[in-house]
Amino acid sequence: MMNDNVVALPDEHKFQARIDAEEKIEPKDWMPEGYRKNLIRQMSQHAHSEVVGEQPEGNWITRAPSLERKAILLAKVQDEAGHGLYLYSAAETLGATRDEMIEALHEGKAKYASIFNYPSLTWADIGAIGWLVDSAAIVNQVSLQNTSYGPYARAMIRICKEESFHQRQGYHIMMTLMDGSDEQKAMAQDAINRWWWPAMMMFGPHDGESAHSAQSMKWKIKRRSNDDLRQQWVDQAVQQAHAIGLEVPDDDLTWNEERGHYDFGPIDWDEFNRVIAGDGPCNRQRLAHHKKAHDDGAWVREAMSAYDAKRRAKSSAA
Amino acid sequence: MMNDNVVALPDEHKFQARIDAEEKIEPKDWMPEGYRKNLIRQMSQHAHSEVVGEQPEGNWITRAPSLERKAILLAKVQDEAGHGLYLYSAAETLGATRDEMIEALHEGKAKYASIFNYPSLTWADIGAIGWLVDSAAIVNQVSLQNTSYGPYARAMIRICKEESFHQRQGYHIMMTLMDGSDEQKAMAQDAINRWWWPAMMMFGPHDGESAHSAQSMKWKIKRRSNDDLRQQWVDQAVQQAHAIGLEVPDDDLTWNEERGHYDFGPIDWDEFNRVIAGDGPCNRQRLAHHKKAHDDGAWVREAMSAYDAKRRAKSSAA
Amino acid sequence: MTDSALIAKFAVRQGDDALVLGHRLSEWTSRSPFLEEDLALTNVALDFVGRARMFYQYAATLTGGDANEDTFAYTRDAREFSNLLICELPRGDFAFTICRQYLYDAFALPFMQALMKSSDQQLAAIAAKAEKETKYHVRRDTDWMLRLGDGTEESQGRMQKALDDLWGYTGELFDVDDVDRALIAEGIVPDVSLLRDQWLETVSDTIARANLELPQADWKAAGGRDGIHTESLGFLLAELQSVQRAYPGLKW
Amino acid sequence: MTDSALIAKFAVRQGDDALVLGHRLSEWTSRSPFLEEDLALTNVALDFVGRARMFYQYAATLTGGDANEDTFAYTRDAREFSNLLICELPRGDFAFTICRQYLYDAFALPFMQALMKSSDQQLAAIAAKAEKETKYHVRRDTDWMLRLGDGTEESQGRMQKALDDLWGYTGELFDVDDVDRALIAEGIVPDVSLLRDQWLETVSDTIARANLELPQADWKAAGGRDGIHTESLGFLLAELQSVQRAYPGLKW
Repeated sequence: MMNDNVVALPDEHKFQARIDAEEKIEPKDWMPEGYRKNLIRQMSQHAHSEVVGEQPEGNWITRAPSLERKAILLAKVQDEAGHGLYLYSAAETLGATRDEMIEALHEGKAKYASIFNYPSLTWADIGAIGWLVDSAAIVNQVSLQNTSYGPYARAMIRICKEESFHQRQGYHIMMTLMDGSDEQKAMAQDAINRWWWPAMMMFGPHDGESAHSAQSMKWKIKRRSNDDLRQQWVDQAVQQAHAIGLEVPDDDLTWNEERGHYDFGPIDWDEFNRVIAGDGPCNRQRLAHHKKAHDDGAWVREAMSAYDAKRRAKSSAA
Repeated sequence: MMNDNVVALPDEHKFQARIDAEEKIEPKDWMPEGYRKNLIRQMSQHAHSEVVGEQPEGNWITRAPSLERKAILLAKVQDEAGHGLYLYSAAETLGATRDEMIEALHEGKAKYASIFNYPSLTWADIGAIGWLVDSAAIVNQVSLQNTSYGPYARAMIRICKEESFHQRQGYHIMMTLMDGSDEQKAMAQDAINRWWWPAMMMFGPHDGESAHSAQSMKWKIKRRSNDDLRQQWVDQAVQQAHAIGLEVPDDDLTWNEERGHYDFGPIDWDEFNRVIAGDGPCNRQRLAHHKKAHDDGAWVREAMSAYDAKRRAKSSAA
Repeated sequence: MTDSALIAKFAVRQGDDALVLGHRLSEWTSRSPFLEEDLALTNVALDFVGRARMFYQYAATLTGGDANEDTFAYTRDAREFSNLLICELPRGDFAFTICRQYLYDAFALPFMQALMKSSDQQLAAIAAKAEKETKYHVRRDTDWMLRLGDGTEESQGRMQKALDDLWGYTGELFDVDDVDRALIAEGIVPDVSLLRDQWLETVSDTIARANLELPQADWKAAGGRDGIHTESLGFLLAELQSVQRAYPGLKW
Repeated sequence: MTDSALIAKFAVRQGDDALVLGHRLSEWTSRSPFLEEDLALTNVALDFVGRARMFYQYAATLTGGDANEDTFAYTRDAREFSNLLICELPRGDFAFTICRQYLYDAFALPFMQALMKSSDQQLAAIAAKAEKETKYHVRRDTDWMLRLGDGTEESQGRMQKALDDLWGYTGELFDVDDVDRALIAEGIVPDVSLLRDQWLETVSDTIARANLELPQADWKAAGGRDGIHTESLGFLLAELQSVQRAYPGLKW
């Protein structure tokens, strides 16, 4: 037992040295158990977010107000399912199975982006989600393109390419609404009013209060701090909002000449914690929806296994 | 065995004598087996018609274009469920159980009015059903108010009172549409185009070809012939149609001065037989819908029995 | 806001509750476990649609102009609807429908009784009619709670799940906002927050008699009065308003 | 009717088939048995929506005026929609969706191949794109037919029920009316009635390989081309058109 510890230490040093040298860690490389666990947590949470994120948007596919928007939205949601797949696969390289990850989701052990616990109530929400939520995701994901774990970094590169389309499409919906009737403008403003703060919260707690941050930064699972990423996003989103005549629902928002950044008001961390803990407007629906689809599909998955088993038996008998 | 027959004959004579004297037969009275069977068939078919008839109309409750119409339609469908109950109860006085009757329906052994195998596709169909279908039902039911079986006759009297409301409400929908926009007028005309002939068929085959007619007339289970009732209905419905500017979809329709009735074109008995046999547009949906509701409700009915059994056990223990 | 604008807002909220809950009930028509229940559920649906009409009609007279009962029902979108979330949740199975109805009606009874004392004659009159119906509804719901809670293992399981799923939506019944506060101050509407203890006592008693457990989780969903709904309301309204929206401005 | 009016009518029919079937497929998004299939079904839905757009766009250029692809999708009611009934049936379980898709795509493949030879260049071009997608769809559907037909007892039972429930809706695929006849005569569209034997052969073969039985009942439902639909289409359109109907005439 003692021996294990003694042996492990040089490995950890070597591992950290590789990280520090910006080398990519690959699935078969030695890695500390904490690194593996942390990565699985982070990647499966990211995968679940893509999958659960299908729900608020999928909610509007059948009601999209033009065929072009419908097609774009279908393609977007399809991309999200694809991103979920990349990420589950990347997490699987670390020994976690998809079944385990889904079970952890259903049991409430694994999280997903808390923003998807808010309802999409109007067509403008599809614009706001694409614009604000996807742009927040991109800011975060761009920083992860050079995360230390190879499969994760490569998944991020693929995902970022597609997300930037989504972000532009979302913004285009908002632009079109702001260029439309008074009702449409009001709809767009209402959407940013509701999605702005949840999007701000997507970057997580302040750096000092983030549970996993310090170690994750050291391991380069995370590359930039929550507050840093949030500031970058605010600076770009505020300008985009103003460019099309949207007001940002933050009375404290001011340009800080000295910092070269926007100052913004305090985030309601009580709400954040409440939603994370499961008490957001849609947490129950989201989980129940995912679980129902999974349960309803059990017979299909069983049939596939049975069919494969029959085929294998036949081909080995032949 | 022989004895039974010999004994039965005077009973049958006595029975027919009572019928001929317009006496009402009551549940505990002696009656021929054929009379009982025929009545159960006719009454359960009538009950099923009320119940299945909830479907094409229920289909529009959630979409009724005004709250007043929604309330009227809810009340109407509620009445129909009530009529179903009267009729099942009346049939039960003859020893048939509701479960048996429902089973016969699900197995396709018992019929229901074949007109409910047509889909209700627009709001105007709710007008057309109320006006044409309910008025056809009334013409038939009025004649049954003095049918020979007491419970049936009494059920008919209650039902007729309510149906006349329904008929007026349906006609009022049509009137309102014909008084409205071009689209509404077209919608009303389209509805009569589709419902006219199925309503004509509601009276059943021509007298010569009706399987049960002769004996039923003798037993006064039926009081007037199919063709007779149909003619009465046509005469009134044509005038009502013309009064609000609707065309009747029958090129052969002409007023016959001599007969004092409208002559009308030939009925498509092939279609009638096809729909009766189960191959109408909605036969499968109607039965599947009824069966699904029944199956989905099985646990509720079981829970009720279990609860009642527990209560009985408690009260007998006390 | 003027008093009459406040009262109109209150009346629309009540109308929305009744219309949306009535809609969910009416979805049972031809789909109930047996015919007597089909008739009963349709009848209760009709009561709620009738209640919606009374509240909307009153709101229409207060707001004036061209508004009538149908304006409220058919020309507002989900963000403008102000019903409580509990009223809009999809109908679920029969257990869910019964539990929702019981939890709501057990609130509606003391609420309508208190509203009968409103200094506003019209609200008091509507409440009096609703109260009569609600008495019958509560009796009916309670019977079902007992029968299904204390029926079979399956029915008990379904009822407990329904209760647990619904519980967090009951908190909103007792929320009071500025609109309410202004009207409460003038004796026009009752303070619903004061009705919670009585409701909880009644409900706890029924739940215990029904062999069910009072849900312990203290989550709470809210937002309906401000138009922050669940995603299900948009679909409900798409259906409810479809004919009116496709052919706007006509008489039917 | 002029040729171009007839062609427009044909194009709208094809657009309606694709839109309505695509809608039913899109209802699976986030509801599939597993993630790969969610992606696949969403992708197939997208193919059909894309197909609808091509046909509607062509119809819009033929009819002229203000019509565009959205005019056809969003401003007609159920009686004006001309899709085949098989396309509109509610999605049912996964077995129903797979069987419907297989039966339809197995028709669409020879149909699009024949339409590629149309003397109308635009129709031929749309058909060429649809044919490529359909090849992939049929391969995918066939795989599923085999896996679910020859999977477990439950999957086989569900598949057989789905086949039986769908069978009577396949006859309409091969119906020809006056619009078709006029266009067939000019070599603009293929005679679908001639495709039935080939279709039946392909389908029978797959059904046999999938360990399922060819339905024997010879009932037939039809009416879609004349706007005589099942009652489900009205609800589908209420949802599909809800935003456009609530806010008519705007850009989105």
